[in-house]
Amino acid sequence: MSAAIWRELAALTPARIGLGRAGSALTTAETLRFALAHARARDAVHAPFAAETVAQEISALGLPVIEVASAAPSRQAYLLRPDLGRRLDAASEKRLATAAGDPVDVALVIGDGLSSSAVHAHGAAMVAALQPHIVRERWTLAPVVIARQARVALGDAIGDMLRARLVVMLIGERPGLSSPDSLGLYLTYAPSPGRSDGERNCISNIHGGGLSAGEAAFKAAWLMREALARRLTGVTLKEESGNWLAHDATVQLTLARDDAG
Amino acid sequence: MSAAIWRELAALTPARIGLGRAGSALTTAETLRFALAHARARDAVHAPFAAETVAQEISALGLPVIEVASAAPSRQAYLLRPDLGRRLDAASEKRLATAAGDPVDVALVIGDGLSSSAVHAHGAAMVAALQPHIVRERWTLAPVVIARQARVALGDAIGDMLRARLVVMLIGERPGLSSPDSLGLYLTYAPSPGRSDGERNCISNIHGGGLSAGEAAFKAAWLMREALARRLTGVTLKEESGNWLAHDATVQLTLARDDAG
Amino acid sequence: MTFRQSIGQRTHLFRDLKDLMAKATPLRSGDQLAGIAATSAEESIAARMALADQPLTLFLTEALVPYEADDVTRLIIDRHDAVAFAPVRHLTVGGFRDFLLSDAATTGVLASLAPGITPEMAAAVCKIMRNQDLIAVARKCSVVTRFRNTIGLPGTMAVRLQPNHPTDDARGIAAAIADGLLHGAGDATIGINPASDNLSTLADLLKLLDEVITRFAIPTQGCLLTHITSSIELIGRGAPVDLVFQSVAGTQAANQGFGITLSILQEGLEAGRSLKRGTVGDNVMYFETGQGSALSAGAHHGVDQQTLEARAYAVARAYEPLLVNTVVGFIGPEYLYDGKQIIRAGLEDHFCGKLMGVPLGCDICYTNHAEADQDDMDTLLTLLGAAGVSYIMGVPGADDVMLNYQSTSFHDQLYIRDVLSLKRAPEFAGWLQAQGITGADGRLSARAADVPLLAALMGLAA
Amino acid sequence: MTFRQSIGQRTHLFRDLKDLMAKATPLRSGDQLAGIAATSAEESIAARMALADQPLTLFLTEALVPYEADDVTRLIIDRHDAVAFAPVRHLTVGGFRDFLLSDAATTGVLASLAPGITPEMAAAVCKIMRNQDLIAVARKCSVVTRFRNTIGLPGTMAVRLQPNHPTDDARGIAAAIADGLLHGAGDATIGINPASDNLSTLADLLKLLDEVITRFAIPTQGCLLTHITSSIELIGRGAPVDLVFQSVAGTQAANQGFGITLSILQEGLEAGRSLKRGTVGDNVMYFETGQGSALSAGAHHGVDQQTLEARAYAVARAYEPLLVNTVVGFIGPEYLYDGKQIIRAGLEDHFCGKLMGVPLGCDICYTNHAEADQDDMDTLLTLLGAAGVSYIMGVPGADDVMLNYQSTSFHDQLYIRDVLSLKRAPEFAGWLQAQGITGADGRLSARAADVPLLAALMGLAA
Ligand code: B12
Ligand code: B12
Repeated sequence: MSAAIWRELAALTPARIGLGRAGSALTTAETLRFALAHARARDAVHAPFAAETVAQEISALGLPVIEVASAAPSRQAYLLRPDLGRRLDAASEKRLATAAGDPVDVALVIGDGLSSSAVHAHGAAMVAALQPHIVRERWTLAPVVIARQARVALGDAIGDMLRARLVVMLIGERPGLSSPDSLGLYLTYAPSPGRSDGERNCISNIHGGGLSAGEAAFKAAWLMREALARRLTGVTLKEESGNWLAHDATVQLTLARDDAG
Repeated sequence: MSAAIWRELAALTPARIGLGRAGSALTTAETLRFALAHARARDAVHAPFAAETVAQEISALGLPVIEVASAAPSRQAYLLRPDLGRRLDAASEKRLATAAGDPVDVALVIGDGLSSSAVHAHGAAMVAALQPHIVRERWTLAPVVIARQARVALGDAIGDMLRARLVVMLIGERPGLSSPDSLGLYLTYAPSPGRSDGERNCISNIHGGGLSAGEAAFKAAWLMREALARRLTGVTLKEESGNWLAHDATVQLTLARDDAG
Repeated sequence: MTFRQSIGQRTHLFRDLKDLMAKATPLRSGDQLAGIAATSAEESIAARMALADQPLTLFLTEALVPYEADDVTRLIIDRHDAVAFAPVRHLTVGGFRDFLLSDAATTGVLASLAPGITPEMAAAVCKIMRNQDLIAVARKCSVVTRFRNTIGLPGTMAVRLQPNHPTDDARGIAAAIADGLLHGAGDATIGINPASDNLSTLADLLKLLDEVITRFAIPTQGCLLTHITSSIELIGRGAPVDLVFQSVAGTQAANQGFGITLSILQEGLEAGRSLKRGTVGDNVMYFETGQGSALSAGAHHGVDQQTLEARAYAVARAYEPLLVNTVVGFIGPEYLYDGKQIIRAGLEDHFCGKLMGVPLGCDICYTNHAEADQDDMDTLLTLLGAAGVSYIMGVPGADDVMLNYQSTSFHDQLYIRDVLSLKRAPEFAGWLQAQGITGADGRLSARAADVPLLAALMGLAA
Repeated sequence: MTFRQSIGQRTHLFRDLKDLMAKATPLRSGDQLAGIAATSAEESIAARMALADQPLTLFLTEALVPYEADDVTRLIIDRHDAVAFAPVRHLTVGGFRDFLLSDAATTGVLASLAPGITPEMAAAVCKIMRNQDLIAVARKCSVVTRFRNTIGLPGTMAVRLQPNHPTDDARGIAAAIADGLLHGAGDATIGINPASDNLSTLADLLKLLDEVITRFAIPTQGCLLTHITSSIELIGRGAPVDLVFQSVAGTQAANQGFGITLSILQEGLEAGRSLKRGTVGDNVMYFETGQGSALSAGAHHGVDQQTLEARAYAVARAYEPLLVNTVVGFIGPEYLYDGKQIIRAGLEDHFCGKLMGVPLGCDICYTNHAEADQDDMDTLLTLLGAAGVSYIMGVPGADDVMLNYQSTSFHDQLYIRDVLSLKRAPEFAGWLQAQGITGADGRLSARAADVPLLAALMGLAA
């Protein structure tokens, strides 16, 4: 009976439950399964970022794109020098200065972060899922920025240069054994270098086994609207998008359309 | 009383005895003394080898010198690739081929090994201490070879090329915390690549706190004579130079002369 | 104030006390990243020698982070217990190490000393201690705390059951809780990191925890590791909060980066206590820390990360926590590069916390971008077990599927219990035995997987 | 015979069993030097997966070093105990791991299994075990040996007192022996590595050892770690030899490089036993080993160094030794690069030895050209203490002034005894207490340094 129960329970979570034991230890089979996952997750950290492909996907959504890079010259430097990953390199600064136009509501940034595979898998889908909300709320948008060797705080510099009221950073979270392709979304109101993490909001675990792009976009849109209305992000802004769903007809409409599309 | 006893006992050995305790642990003072010695011994491993200076010192003893190098291109390669430290590089092979003359009794080699400071401190002194024995025994000598990035077994190739019946390798032992400049002496009869360590003899710990050059030369000379007489070195040859001292008048003479000089 | 140390011909100069402290720290990537690490092995030893000669009282007069600019410094200095400090007041840092290792420093003596030890003193002596010293002294320290059970009794080690899920799915979380309980894990707390920040999701999770704990009368406490402001808000809304969680760091600016102040922490403490949900004690706070967080927030003031970590324990100490743990290898290789640095940091953190009288546990962990693996975790687990760590994490299969890192598993805690004869919190141990999950010896009973509890828990996960 | 393992799209191919074994080994510099290591993390895991599926019986039919060419292989195969092996005969390598960790594998079961375990089986299962597995299983193994005291009883750990001197000065050596005894070290043996090879020097040192041991009636044994042929010669000349020492390796060719053969070892055993100097047993042999020695002698046959090390234990086992220890970090970074590799190798060696029924101790050590330090040694010491290591080294201040490397100190053994409650060999413990060196609890008495023994020992050193 017990084995059947555990099969059932295990289906409820990607977590490694009901593994069985060899004495107090993990069984050989599970030990090796774990070791293999570890070998692969380590590879994911170093997988190259196909920025061009992502740029094409975004262009295909009808959005202009700018590619930038942080000041971290290599993956090794990126890993050991997060300060460099939070600054733009000189060429990128110039490019953004040229691209900057009138002030906008929102700048979307897609950064490789610690998992380029997360961005490959969910970056464009996430932007696509945000589009109907952006249209509905009539937010003005800067060109979508695709950033190499990026940390979350790189969005501050980008949003600042693009004169955006709010920056939304989509970034690869560090790869886990079971979810090597998890995307994070960070919102920062009035972005400018020096913002602290307490002044941001976060939606995390966007991937196959986590939040879907649609769900994440829904939460993000709620946060974006509140951020722009209250003129802040951070710990004083708590996500309560559930209320929204119950009360706001136009949102229900957007969602219905989104599900259909 | 106890402290006085331990001062007395400690004077009998360079070993770290009578250290005292903090609970079961070493005292802070001793812990730090140890850590400093470790930092310095690590430096000794990487100290550059002043081969030219040693060559000059040997020349000053009236002996011809050849400088060679092993196939290990760097200190890092030397440490991780002992196989390279046992082979000559191509240029050195040529130089030795040119230098080789008629068969000789003995080839002396001085190699940096793991402690160039050992060679700087005791290399030339050791050759000088061997000289009277060589003269007394009328052994013919190849040019003295000075070898960079050398392992013990590099002597096999050198002795072979120089057509020596016996090779005597003076080499820096790995540096210890208390004796970073300890020299080892290895004897191999009929040297040629492929000799095993079981086919050599060794005299070790030649340094200030260990064997003096004179003592080491005395033991070495005994082993050299036996090796050339019995046509072997290795585990079947046991050093018993003590008997020699008691029975051989010419050796007593050499020693007396040596002490005077 | 500058410091000098002569070694042979050379004299090493240190600009100020924080320079001396940083250079005396065993090498780690975070201090290199901050540009404050020693540049040679000899310089580091010289710094340790000079540091060993400084009087402990220096740390009471020479602040590493200015008193005026930093409320953590003010907390440390203003709350320093001079009476508790008196017995070691005359010592240098080096003499303090010798004292701590001596037989005179008994469990009782160390406990009464704790309020007199500032984080800087703990950090300083830590820097001149070897791994074995950190273990030998920490295991003499005893810090006991209580909520619904008793954490930290000698010979015990508790486990936080960590049943995270990437979408906070209640059934998935319940399934992981069931697995953990049946492995005898969960006495420190059943503590969920919610993926979401959504208040109604959080309220649902709190209800789930409360239901599991009360329905099965488990002598343990639940916790949601969300931002403290959310917990305060939820308490206000009547949610069943046992422990109030927050990440804390060692400087005011770093805490600001986390979106907290000391008064918010005080508010959290009072809100938690107002519910009076503890049965055997009222330690209601749970804090997490970790070397590197201040530097990561650009709030390190040029102070080395190990010292700042100890300062985070001074913050924690002020709120009488039930649990405090370093999440030692959590952030990444930019602060602790490899297994060796993670192991050393884990021992340091545990030692400093215990010496300061804080109930220190450890999330023994690493990320996939660091140079570490399960072998390193086994090593650190064994060392911390020997050092008497208060508690560790229990994550299904060691793989946290939401936070994306590897910690210790339900199996790992069984391993260390076997090897070092470590017991659970007594109330929880009694409950496990009554449920038939463990035998009288505390080992899992062969049929643990078939106990009635499982069927009942299945209901929750249905 | 080739081996394949598919992982997703990719299939990894392994040329033969020794290729599979080498690739399955956790990374170390020696296997990289030999050009036989896995080239990626995934390849290594693939090899472990394929290896886990192999039947244990494969190692009885597929020799890694050819039977015809190697007397160690012949020793292993010819002396294999099929009856002892029967209970695990049906298992794969992976199944063997599960069995070893299970509660069914009790101390008694493991002891009766030992003669049926070949070194290759031990090495294979070792490669798929984590550090914690190596500790958990080793601590269940019990190997007890006797000469003038009893080594290896559960809950005990012995210490070899290692009083080396760069010129073999008798007084210097006696002073170090005094220091060691007063620290409660020396039950495994008082064992001198003589710097010299000179037979009369060696005879003098043997007399010194004999005098110390008999004059003070110490229930322990002396040993001169010289070449076995010298010991045989000295026994012939009537010198008082307790233990006969030799370094051994895992292939015939490597042993040849050491200047020995199996029949010389047999001769040594018989010579040692002929003196009948043991009082409670006749285990007269002492062997040292260490990963990398075969490769260093160019005698590794393309087999990985961990497997060859286990084969050295098969050599040792044949001569019923009192003591066998790996000198784990002794040779240098070309075989074990850093602290991490040394720690792993130490645990592997101890596990394999114990599983094979060999009384394994460990010289926990490193050289100054390796990337390691005292913290790594503290770590390995604590892990091996938990694993139940039979004995460790006691070197004054951890610094061997003749062999030029760092081992464990008299203090280190006190540390681990305190932390893990490890006792000494009972006969020796009784003697220490009678001398007033330790109290009834086995801890050094405060006035240990003033005991009458010291004055007497002073005489020897005068
Ligand atoms: C690493 C990490 C941290 C580290 C960050 C330091 C660092 N240098 O990386 C530390 C330990 C300090 C940390 C702290 C906290 N974190 Co955090 N953290 C993560 C984690 C595990 C990985 C993040 C990642 O991969 N980022 C991608 C890389 C490329 O970004 P980066 O630029 O290198 O790193 C930045 C971000 O990680 C960011 N960050 C990290 N955590 C958080 C949390 C919030 C709310 C925000 C806005 C930003 C933020 O800070 C870093 C430095 O700028 C995620 C889980 C996940 N699966 O993503 C949780 C996660 C993002 N954190 C979370 C939380 C709740 C917190 C805390 C608020 C906990 C608390 N109660 O105090 C604190 C405070 C954060 C703050 N406001 O400053 C939640 C967010 C939930 C939500 N939806 O809002 C997550 C999803 C995990 C969880 N569910 O508990 N965290
Ligand atoms: C490292 C070492 C070893 C290693 C060598 C492997 C290696 N790759 O380095 C191992 C552990 C295998 C070893 C084994 C033995 N060693 Co040893 N070893 C040393 C040590 C500590 C350092 C040597 C050194 O720094 N060499 C310099 C570097 C640059 O040389 P290398 O080319 O890298 O390494 C070669 C030499 O070290 C040589 N070697 C090492 N030991 C011995 C011993 C003898 C007798 C010979 C001829 C050569 C030899 O073998 C290496 C490979 O070719 C010395 C002590 C010291 N202070 O020097 C003792 C030392 C040289 N060894 C000694 C002994 C007795 C032995 C053994 C005979 C012990 C035994 N009973 O079996 C064995 C067998 C040696 C042999 N015949 O093959 C004695 C020699 C005494 C004497 N005067 O003859 C010494 C002085 C230590 C001691 N007093 O116990 N040894």
